[in-house]
This record gives sequence, structure tokens and C-alpha cells, in this order.
Amino acid sequence: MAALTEEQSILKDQATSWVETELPVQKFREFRNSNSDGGFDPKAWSAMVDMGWTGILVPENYGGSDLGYLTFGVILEQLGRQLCASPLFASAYVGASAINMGGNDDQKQRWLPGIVDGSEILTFAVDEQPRHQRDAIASKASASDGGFLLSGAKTFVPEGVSATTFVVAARTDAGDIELFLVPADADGVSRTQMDTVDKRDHARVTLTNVALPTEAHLAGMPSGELYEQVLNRACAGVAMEMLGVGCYSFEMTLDYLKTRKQFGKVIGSFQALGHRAAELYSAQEMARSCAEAGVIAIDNGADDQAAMSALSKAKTGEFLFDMSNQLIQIHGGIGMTDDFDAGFYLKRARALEALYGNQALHRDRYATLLGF
Amino acid sequence: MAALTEEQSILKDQATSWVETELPVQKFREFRNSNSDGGFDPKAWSAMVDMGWTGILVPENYGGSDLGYLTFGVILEQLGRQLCASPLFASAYVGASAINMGGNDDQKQRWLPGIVDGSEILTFAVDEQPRHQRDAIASKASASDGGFLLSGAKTFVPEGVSATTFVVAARTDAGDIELFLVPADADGVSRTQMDTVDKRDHARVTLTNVALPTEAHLAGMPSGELYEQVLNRACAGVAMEMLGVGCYSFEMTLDYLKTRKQFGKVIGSFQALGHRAAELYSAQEMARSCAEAGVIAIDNGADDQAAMSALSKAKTGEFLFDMSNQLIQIHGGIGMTDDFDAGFYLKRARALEALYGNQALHRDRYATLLGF
Amino acid sequence: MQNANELESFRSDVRAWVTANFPASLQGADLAGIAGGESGARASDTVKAGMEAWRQMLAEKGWGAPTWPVEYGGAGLTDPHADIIGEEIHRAGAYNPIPHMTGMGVTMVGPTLLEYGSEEQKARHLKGIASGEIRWCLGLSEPNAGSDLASLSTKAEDKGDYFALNGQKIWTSGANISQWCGALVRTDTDAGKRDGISFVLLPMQQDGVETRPIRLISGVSPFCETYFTDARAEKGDLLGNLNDGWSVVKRLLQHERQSQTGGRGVSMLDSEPLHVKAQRFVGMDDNGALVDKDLRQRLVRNYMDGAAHRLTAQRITDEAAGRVEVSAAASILKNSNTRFAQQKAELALEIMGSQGIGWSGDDFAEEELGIVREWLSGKAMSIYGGSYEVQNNIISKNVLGLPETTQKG
Amino acid sequence: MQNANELESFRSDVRAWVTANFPASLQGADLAGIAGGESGARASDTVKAGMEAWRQMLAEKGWGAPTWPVEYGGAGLTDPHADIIGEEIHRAGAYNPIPHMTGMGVTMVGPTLLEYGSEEQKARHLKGIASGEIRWCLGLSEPNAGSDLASLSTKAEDKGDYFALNGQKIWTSGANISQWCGALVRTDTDAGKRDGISFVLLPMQQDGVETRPIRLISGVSPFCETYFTDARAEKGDLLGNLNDGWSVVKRLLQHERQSQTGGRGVSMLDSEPLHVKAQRFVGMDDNGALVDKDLRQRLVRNYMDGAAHRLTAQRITDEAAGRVEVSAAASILKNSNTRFAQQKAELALEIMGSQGIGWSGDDFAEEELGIVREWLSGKAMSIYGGSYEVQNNIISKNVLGLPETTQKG
Repeated sequence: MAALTEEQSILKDQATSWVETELPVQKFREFRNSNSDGGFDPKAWSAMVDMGWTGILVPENYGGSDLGYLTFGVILEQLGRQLCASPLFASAYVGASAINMGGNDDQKQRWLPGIVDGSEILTFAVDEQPRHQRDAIASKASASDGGFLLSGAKTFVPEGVSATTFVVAARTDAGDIELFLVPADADGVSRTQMDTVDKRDHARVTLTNVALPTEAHLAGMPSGELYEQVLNRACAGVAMEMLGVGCYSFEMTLDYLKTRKQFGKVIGSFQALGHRAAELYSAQEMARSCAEAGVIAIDNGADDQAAMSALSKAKTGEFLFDMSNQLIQIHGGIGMTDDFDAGFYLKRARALEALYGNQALHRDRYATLLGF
Repeated sequence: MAALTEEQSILKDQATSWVETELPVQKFREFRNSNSDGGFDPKAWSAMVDMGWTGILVPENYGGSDLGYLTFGVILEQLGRQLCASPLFASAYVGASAINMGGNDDQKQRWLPGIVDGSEILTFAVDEQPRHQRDAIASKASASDGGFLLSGAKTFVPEGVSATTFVVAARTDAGDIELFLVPADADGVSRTQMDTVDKRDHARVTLTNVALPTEAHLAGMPSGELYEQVLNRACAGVAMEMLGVGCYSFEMTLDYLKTRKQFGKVIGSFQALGHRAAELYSAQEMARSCAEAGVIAIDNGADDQAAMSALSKAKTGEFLFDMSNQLIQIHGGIGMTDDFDAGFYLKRARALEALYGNQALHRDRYATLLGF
Repeated sequence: MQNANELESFRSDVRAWVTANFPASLQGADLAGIAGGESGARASDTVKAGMEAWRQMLAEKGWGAPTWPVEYGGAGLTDPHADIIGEEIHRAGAYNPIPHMTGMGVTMVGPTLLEYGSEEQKARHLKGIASGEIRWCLGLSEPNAGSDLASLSTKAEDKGDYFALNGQKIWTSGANISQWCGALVRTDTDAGKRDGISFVLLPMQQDGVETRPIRLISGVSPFCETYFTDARAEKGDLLGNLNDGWSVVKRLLQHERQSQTGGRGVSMLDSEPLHVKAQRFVGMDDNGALVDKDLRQRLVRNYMDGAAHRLTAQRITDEAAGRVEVSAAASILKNSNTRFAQQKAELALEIMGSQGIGWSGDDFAEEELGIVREWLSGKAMSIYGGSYEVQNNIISKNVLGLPETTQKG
Repeated sequence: MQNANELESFRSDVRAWVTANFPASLQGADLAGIAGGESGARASDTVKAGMEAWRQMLAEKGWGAPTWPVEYGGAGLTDPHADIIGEEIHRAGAYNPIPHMTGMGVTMVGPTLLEYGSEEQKARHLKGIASGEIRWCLGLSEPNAGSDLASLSTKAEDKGDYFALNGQKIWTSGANISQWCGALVRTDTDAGKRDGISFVLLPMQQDGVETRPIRLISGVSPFCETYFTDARAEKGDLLGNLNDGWSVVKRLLQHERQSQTGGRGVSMLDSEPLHVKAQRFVGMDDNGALVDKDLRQRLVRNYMDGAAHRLTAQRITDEAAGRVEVSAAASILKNSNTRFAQQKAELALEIMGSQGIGWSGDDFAEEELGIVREWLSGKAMSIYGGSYEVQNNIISKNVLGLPETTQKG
């Protein structure tokens, strides 16, 4: 993986070992079997807060460590490996990005410390249709009494049941897509959990004439720009989580190739499977390079951030799609059973692929950004 | 392959054995090395005429046998196997189709017997740009003195140097694309041979104010319809030739897999190559079904002829593309040498893929014809 | 021509009979579900009674297994006749429940019995299958013998007039609701891997047999783990010769591949064409083409794959004396059908976006949830009945004549 | 930081030196062609003289092989310094002809000599390489020993103070214009396949050596068949130990893979970006997207494959103590580069339509013809230097630790 600073390496090692011992995929299974609402274990969430992960993107004067997107991405990768459920990504990555870039000092002071200490759970409410499309926002934020009246219906909102505050994308009277902070308990807000294959917290959120003060508007960037930038960052983050999901799927598969015997030999000794493993490994290495390049481009403030985020989401998506199918195929019958974990990875893979646009959408974006 | 009538079977067996003994790919090599113009061996062409192949699509009252498109396709497949060069396809398949469908009795009487006895060589002059596009016809046929004045520039015209008559697609004053019969020796017609990788006769043809009588116009179908129908038939025919090129490529490869030794074993015993051969064989069987379905749909006057011709060209194109690359790859170094025939098949493959639109174009057509 | 006329006249007769006899009470009911036992419990008494009457009528005509000899409960018809019966029943919106009701009976056990069974075995077992009264399962795979079936370890001990079976089978589809089982067992532990195996038939309702349903990634499933503890199979129920079970099962698996080469099935994926679904979820541009061109390109490839598969299946049927022999064709078609179907399910999911990852609840239409479950359960298509890789081994070796790698023990 | 400053200062020095010394007479000439010998004959005397002067200047600074020790003709610099020299020469529109002029000398023979050569061998051979004066070829493959290199049969017989070589090599690139050859030969016919092999150096200008150029599907080629008939290699030119040539060649092939992982090369395919070519041949819609959406979709995948390859090559370089070891990375990168480049050539051909199947003549632009030839010659990328399949074997076994199949003799 990318060369890390010493501080990043320490955080990474800590995350790896904490995830493996405290939040292995077995915990996700227990949670799934318990059929409880909300999508994550509050104790694990507290531990993440205690380890400082919620402050990685937050400037030091607001209580964070400001270690940047690569650092956060490395944590997301570790969480992806064990399908760890938590609002970390929605709140401390996407939410914090929105406030950092779009908020004024007052807004930062109001929201960032809460993100860092875990008392606030922010989430980005974007999609209104089953398929993500950047410009398909019909929610309206109309100027009213010195503030805004907000109406619309959002779907597939991550951590939508647990969130305390929604970062809502809505069109202003001028037609621009702008972001608004909407408390989950505000009048006119209702939400229901969607029961999805990955058993994570996704919600439908309905906003009916929600009255908001001016301070709810993140106005720190030119019209529409904040929305684009937050989405680009979000895509790069999802790519890092997908990388973790895919890498662990590869490792499970490789392990099976080395231990499962058929026809008197471990199946990894059959050349057709050996070559398939080689192709998957190569695809994994390519995906890693692209995923890391996505978050590194943000840290560097690179001109091609948007293209790199599209590349990262598309390439890790392609790898994860193939890898999750081969995870089942190579495991054979056992891979089909609910008692084995492979199905969890397959299901999570498709949810992450769909989130903020699938591979096809990001290939299209990449071509458009490159000018063809 | 498709179930054949006894008559079809006899013709097929005759073609197979004639091609293998009289016109094997070695003959093409000799021709290529001789660097002669024109693209084919006149003696072989006479033999084809004598065997009655030029009359397969021609009604009996014009001297043909009227055996239909599947029969002709089966012959084209055999010719494809040994890369046999001749104007059979251009004249007796595409040319005859145009006259059959678009000609009145006088025109049929004028042209069909000549096609059958080989004295006339017709060819379809369509493309004006490097990439085939059905509607990209700028050549003009303006009404003039009770006839037409025809101007335009055509490229990639098959058998364009040997042809005696061009079937030219041009726009009438009304803007429709119609077909006109243009003698190669008419005033205002000039042509030059293009030196292409497949070393076949492709020409650029320039038409400058060529004066044509009314009888040059094939007016037997509603506006634009003839052009479409001839192209659909042409595509299905090319698919059958491509099938032959691909099947022989597969057989060469399979033979090599069974005889070439590396690491003390024939290379076909390596599972990765064995599985690749299995995949290629399956693709070949699928391609055969689609190619045959293309010509059978024409014989049956099926409603979905257009879609079936797109399917046949696209699917055999996809098979041939992969197969021609694997032909080189599996043969390794020897496949790269000019002394070996593999390169001929690769080069012919790409020329046939490009002719009348490549795989991508026909996928697009198929989707459009199916309504999405 | 005579033959074509005869078939057309047969078709008219069938159509008339179906129209006259298919019970009105069954119109529109989920007949496949009921026959499969999945929604049978939920069906009304009227529907249940109608179903039973319909089954009896079909059984009397021998249409449960139309190509079997009349003396074994069939109708003694040719394949084209049988196809016509299937087509006409389908066209009438009716459904032939018998194959479904017999589990592996009509499709696999019956044909194998016809070939390998003694006169007595055929007389005893076939009629119950053809009439839809006896459901069969197959005990083949074991936890450590998947693709490598011949390494199975379930033992059958000779106890004089019966065998005592001990061991565990897995992926026994419908074991928990079947009356009979065809099981592959080891009868000689000293012989070579494939030489000491026999094929026995045994009743499932006995003390020595225990079944446990397997929960799959798609939820509930028809598959079971089946445990034999001194389970009893009569000597007279040995199919084929002792220690020659491998020939029996090879033939059986050919029937299996044949039955998986893409026959009709009731599928949520077929409730609307994929491109119509895409037009609904994705939208069209001014030319009527899907706005997501990347998806459109993959969709048309999938359509073409489907067309190529169907044309190939048809062509192979048409080839009276085709050069592609039946078992080879089955391997090619099983793989092409699997690839097509799995890609189709993935495309359907992709088209539906976040509606394509629903598991349950009112947020999702029944069709959407059905597709997701089929997407998941369909992953098994390339695993069971000889995996994708095993089919490629078969094509490579049996069809193409490439030498076997040293990997087979 | 110190280091970065030092490198920047080095870069300024290099830039100044190149600007001051690159001969004006060479501006815009086809330097790669001239260095490779292909268009050397056609070059004017002025250009030839300029080229020779430029070579001498580079050689004096040791920049033919900047990382080699000064005593062997190098400049004793680090890899980052060498990269800067390459970048600055490239930036100035100049060209370093030495690696090209030495055939396999700078990239493969030299590094292997540095590792395995005796002091005397290094002193004798390296300077001629670093200065660009001696061109080397490699005699490795044989007609019946391609991917299975170790089954070679060219024999070297011990004649006291020299070896007498007999046999045939193939794919000896540049054999007909090289002064020296590194050859893999069998010195013990009784030993195991890999144990009786040695690596010898021999001069090409001698009676026992005959070369015949191989015509490829792309036309002329640098490759030859090379025949040894009692060709003479001195005992002192044995590289490494007797019968230990396999270790030498394994290392040599690592250098080869490394040199094929996607370095800069002059290519007609790079004369304009593919999407610009596509805009020219295919056209754009109102949104500025290519009208052929199917092509566009495959084009963007190829762009992404290229980006992923470059990012991976960069990442592996950056990883000071990366977990991907060098030889493994080389296999991955060789395959990703090959796949990308071959697809790119196919896409270029497709974009050009019938202009993409030109062989010669005025009907085609020089760039169009160049691309077609590169498309054809590029098919060898997945064959030479360890085929695509061999790289996958290496990844599977050496990187992933999967057991070797029994296929290696």
C-alpha cells in the first residue's frame, strides 16, 4: 500500500488489531441474528470515538487531529475487511467534510466538536431515486421568513435511523443544489428503516415543510460546488471501504484454495484456479492503487480530484464485483450457505457498489472529465 | 451446424473438398507473395462459376439454382476457412441480392445471367468514411436529362479493382438512399487499390458526374428500403465467412494444443489452456448458431431479419476477435512469424469485422431494433 | 410432411383437452409454488382439491412423463409430442405439476431407472413417479466430496438381505419432504475410488434417516443435510450392479445437466423484460435509447448471449445426427445458460439501484425482493450439477480430446 | 528534505548540461530509429556525426548507464538521479541512444555481469556497453524450448581452453547486428533439466555463427534465428559457475520483466491520445461525448486500466519496504502493461475503421500504418519475456504460495 507516515502506520496497526479482536465479522453475524434496529453496536462506536477516529478529518482547534483523507481511508479499509458497522463514515468522514468545506466558524464550532465526541451523528441525504444521479435532486429549499422551508423525500440514506442530523442536498430558489443541516427531530422530518441485504442502516427520510434558520445553510462555497466536492470525497471513502471488503474476500478465497481438497489435491493446485487467483490478485493490486490515489489526491488538493475519485470508485467496484462472485464460486456449496460468511461480503459489496453511483456511472464520469 | 437438405449437403461437401484441395491457404500465400493486383486467381473464379456457386441466389429463369442464403452461407463458410479470395461474395451474393430485390424484369435479364456465368462482377459501393455508418452517405444522384448524374467518393469497396459494375448507394434529390448500377468503365469513374493487411482487393472509387440512364436505378422497393435490405443480407453473409475464418483458427489452435510440447507435456494438458479451449469452443458453437440463424432468417422471410443479421455479425465478430488473438497467443512465437499462417487469419479477421460495421455497431443496432 | 400434419393435429387435440379440463379454480394460482410445497400450505382447500383433480387427470393420460412407456405410467410419445403437451399447457396458463411434485423423480430418477432398472424395479417405482404421487430426492454429494463425487465415504454394509447405510449426505434437495431417495454409497472400501461404489434406493420414512434443511445466502432453501444411521436399503433396491454405481451416476448426471440447460422456469426475472425494467428505472433519451449507455452496452450483450444460447439449444435439438454429442452439448449449454442467467440477475440488480438490494419489507415491491433472492440463489447454478469448472474439464477432455491433466485421482 | 534539495540541484545541472551540449543537428531527427539501426542507414552524414558526438559526450559522463560504478563506465549515481537524467533528456527533446545502441547490453547483460561476473569479466565487458560501443544479443529460446526454457538442447562441448557450441537459437533480437552474445547452453547432458546448463559469452563475428532475420506478421523484425556450428566461447567467458547457468538466467529474466513493465517508448500509438483520435474518426454528440457509446465504454475502461497500471508501478516504487517483492511486482506489471497496450492497439484499430487495416501506400497516413504495424508486433508482448501464462504461474506460485501443479518437468 501507499507509503505511510509513522503516525499513520501506528493508527493503521491499531485499527487492524482492534477490528480483528473487537469487531470481527462474527460480531456482525450476531448483530444480524439479533434482528435489532439501527445498524451498529453503540459500544464499538464509543471505542472508535475513544481511539480518535472521529477526529481524523477535523482541524485541531475544533478538537480533531486533522490527519487527512488517506489516514481515514486506511481506517475505512480495515473496517471494510470485517464488515464493521458504525456511523464513522457517514458522520466523521462525509459529515465532517461537508462542515469543513461549507461551514463558517460558527457552524464549525456548533457541529465539529459533536462529531468528534460522537454525540452528533451526521449523515448525507442525497438520493431521491433508486439509482444515484448527481443532478436528480428535486427537494426544494425555499427562502422563507429569513430562513428556509425544506421539502423532499430521500432514500437509501446511510445510518438514516441513527443519525441526529441530516446533511440534506436540496435546490434553492435559484435552482442550485446546496446543503442544509436538518436535525432529525425537527418538525416535518420522518424516517423509516429499509431492510436491505447488507443489514446495515439505510433509511427513507421524508421532509415536509421543515422550517430551518439561516444557520442551517452551508454557504461556504460557490453554488453547487460544495455538493460536488462532498460527493467526490464520499466516493473516494467508499472506495477504501470496498477495497477492504474485496481484500478480505480475496484472503478468504486464497486460504480456501490452499486447504480445500478435491481429487486428492488442494484445489489451488489446479492451474485454472491458480491463474484465476493470479488475475484476482493483480486486479486487487490495481484496485488498491486507484483507491489510495483517490484519497491521496484529496489530501494533495490535486487538480484531478474529481477524476481520481471516479477512478477509485469504478476500479474498486469492478474488482469487488468480480471478487465477490468468485468468493462464492471458488468456495462452492459452502459459499452458498448462510452459516458461512461469504454471502455477507457479496451482499455488502453490491450495496457499496450502488452507493453514490456504481461502476458504470463513474466510468461515464471519468470519460466526461477527461473530455470524451 | 443447421440441418441441411440433401442438395445443400452435397454442395457443402463439394465446397469443402474443393477448397481444401484446390484453394488452400497456401494458395493465398503464393498470391500474396506474388504481389499481383486484383485480389484473386481467375482460374479459381472460373471453377466456382462452373460449380454453380454464382447462381445460388439467382432464380432458375435467369440461369440460377435459387437455393437460398443458407446454402450460399455454407459455401462462404468453407471459403472463409482457407481465406479463399474471389469476387463470389461481392458479386453473386451482395450484387445478386440487390438485383433480385430491386430490379425489374429487364434489369434482372440484363444483369443476372452475367453474374451467373461470371462475366459480370458486381460489387456494393457503400462506405464514404473509414467507419461504416448506415446513414453517412453523401454521394448524390441528381435527376438529369431523364437519367441521373452521380457524384461521390467511396472507400473500402470490396473487389473494387476487379469489379465490372458498382452497385452504388447514393442520395436522390429527395434525400433517400437508393442504389444505382454504375459500369466500372463509365466516364467519370476512377478507382485505386488500397493495400490492406488482408491483401484482398479493396478499392477507393471516385465518381465524378457520372451520367446514368434511368435503367441504372434499382427502383423495385420503397425509398431507402432496398439499401437496408441489401446491407442486412450482406452482414449475414460476412458473418458466415467470419465463422469459417474463426472455426479454422480454432482447429489450428486445437491441433497445436495437442502436439506442441512444453515442460515435457503437450500444452493442451495444462488446465488453464484446456479451459480456454473449452471457452473458445463454446463461443464458436454460439457464433455458429447466430451466423446460421442470420441466413436462415432471410430464407424464411422472417420478421426479425434485421435483428438476426445484426446478431450474426456481432456474435461471430466477437468470437473471431477473441479467437484470432488466441490463435496467436497460444501458438506463441511461431504464431508471430510470417512463415506461419496465423497472421493471415488475424489480419483477415479485422478486415471482416470492420466490413459493414463492427461488433459495436451491430450491438447498437440490435438494441435499437429491440426497442431500447 | 405427414409427420408435421400429424403433430399439428396432435396439438389441436391437446389444446382442446387442456381447455376442457384445466380446473377453473386453479386459474391464476401459484401452481409451481403449490406443487413445490412452498406455498402449498397456504393454498385454499378449493385450490388444493383442484390441484389434486388436475394431477389425476394428467396422470391418467400419462402426461406426467409423456415419453415413458404406457406400462410404466407414461404415454409412449415422442419428444416432439411431449414438447407440444408442455407448450399447450403453458399457453393455456395452466401448469403441469407432476415433474415438480416428484422432486428428482421425472427428470432424473425415472430415466435412469428406465435404463438401469430391473423389470421388477421399473414396475415398482415408475408409476408412482409418473403419477406425481411419490417424491424422490438424491443423496450424492458429501461435505468432503463436492466436485470430486467419487471420494464419497457414506458406507453401505451388507447385512444379508439388506444394506445398512451410515454417513452424511449434503445438498439433498427436498430430502425433508421426499418419500424415496437414490443414494450413492460405498460398498467396497478396498476397491479403487470409483470401483467400490453402488447406487441404492431407499425409503426416507425410517428411523435411520434424519434431515436438516440448509439455510442459504438467499434465505430458506430446498436443500438438506441428510444423515444415515444404520438406514436400511433392501437388496432388491440396488440399481445396476454391485460396485458399478459409478456408471449409474454418470448417466444420472447427464440427465441432470440436460435438465439444467435452460428450460422454462417461473422466475421473477422474467416478469418483465430487462430492457423494459431499465426504461422504467433508468430512463430513455430522445432516441428511445437507455440513458445509461454503459448499462445498455452490457444489457445488449446479455440479450445476445441469451439469443445465442437459445439458438444453440435449438440447433442441437434440430441436428438429427449432430456432430456435437448429447453429453458434450449439455456441458456447453449448461455453462452458457448459467453465465447468461447470472449476468441477467446482476444486470437486474444494477438496474434497480438501491431497490435492488432489498431483503424484506414494504419499501420494496414483491417482484424486487423476488429478483434479489433469485440473484442470490442463482449463484449456485455454476456450482451444482457439475460446477462451471467441471463442465469445462468435460468439454476440454471429452469434446476436444485434450489430454487429461494429472489432477484426477 | 536535504535529499530533495540535492536532487533538485542535480536536476538543474543536468538540464543546463543537456541544453548546452545536445547537438543542434539532431533536433527533430528520428534518434530512436537511428540508434536502433533501422533508419540509421538513411540518416545524413551530419546527423550521423552529430549522433556520434552526442554518444561520446554522454559516455564520458557515464550517463549511458548512470547507476553503474564509475570504474565500469557508469556514473555511480542512485536510481532517482538516473531518473532525473532520463527525464531531462526527454524534456529537452533529446534522446539517450546508448541503451538502444547496446541491444540487450545496458538493460540485461550489464546488470547480470555486475552481479555474476568476475572482476576480469566486468573490466573487460562493461565499459563497452556503458559507452554504447558494443551491441549485445541474448541466445536463450530455442525452437523447442519457448516458455520451457530449461529444455534447451544447444550444446557446449569442453575443448580444453574453450567451449564449442552447436545448436539453434531463436528470437535472438538484433543477432545480425550485434558484436557479442550471451548464450544459455547445455554443458552436462546427464544432469537434470536445469542442472546441466551454463551461461557463456561469445563474439558474434566468427565463422561458427550464422544469423537469419525472422520476418514477422508485422513485417521486418529485429529477431533472428541464430545457428551455432562449432562456435567458440572462451572458458574465461563463462558467466557464473559451470552448470549453474540457470541461476544466472533467472536473474537475467527478472531484469527483462523489469524492463518490460511499461517504460517510455516511442510509439505511433502515443502520437495523439486515443480519445482525440476517436473524436476525429468517430465524432462527438452535443454533450461532447463520442457518438459510438459502445466504443466509448471500452475506451474509458482502457484508460482506467492504463491509469491503474501506472499508479501501481508508481506505488510499488514508492513502497520502501513493500510487501510486494520486486519479482512478483514485475510479473503483475508486465501482464497489466501488456493487457493495456494490446487493448489500446485494438481500440486504435477499431477507431480508424478501414483506415486501421492499411498495410502500405498513399491511401494511409504514416501514423495509421505505424499503428497497424505496432498492433501486430505488439501481439508478441504477451509471448516474449515469459508469456502471459508464465507470469500467472509465477504470481500463483511465488506470490500467492499456491502449490505448483505437476506440469513442470
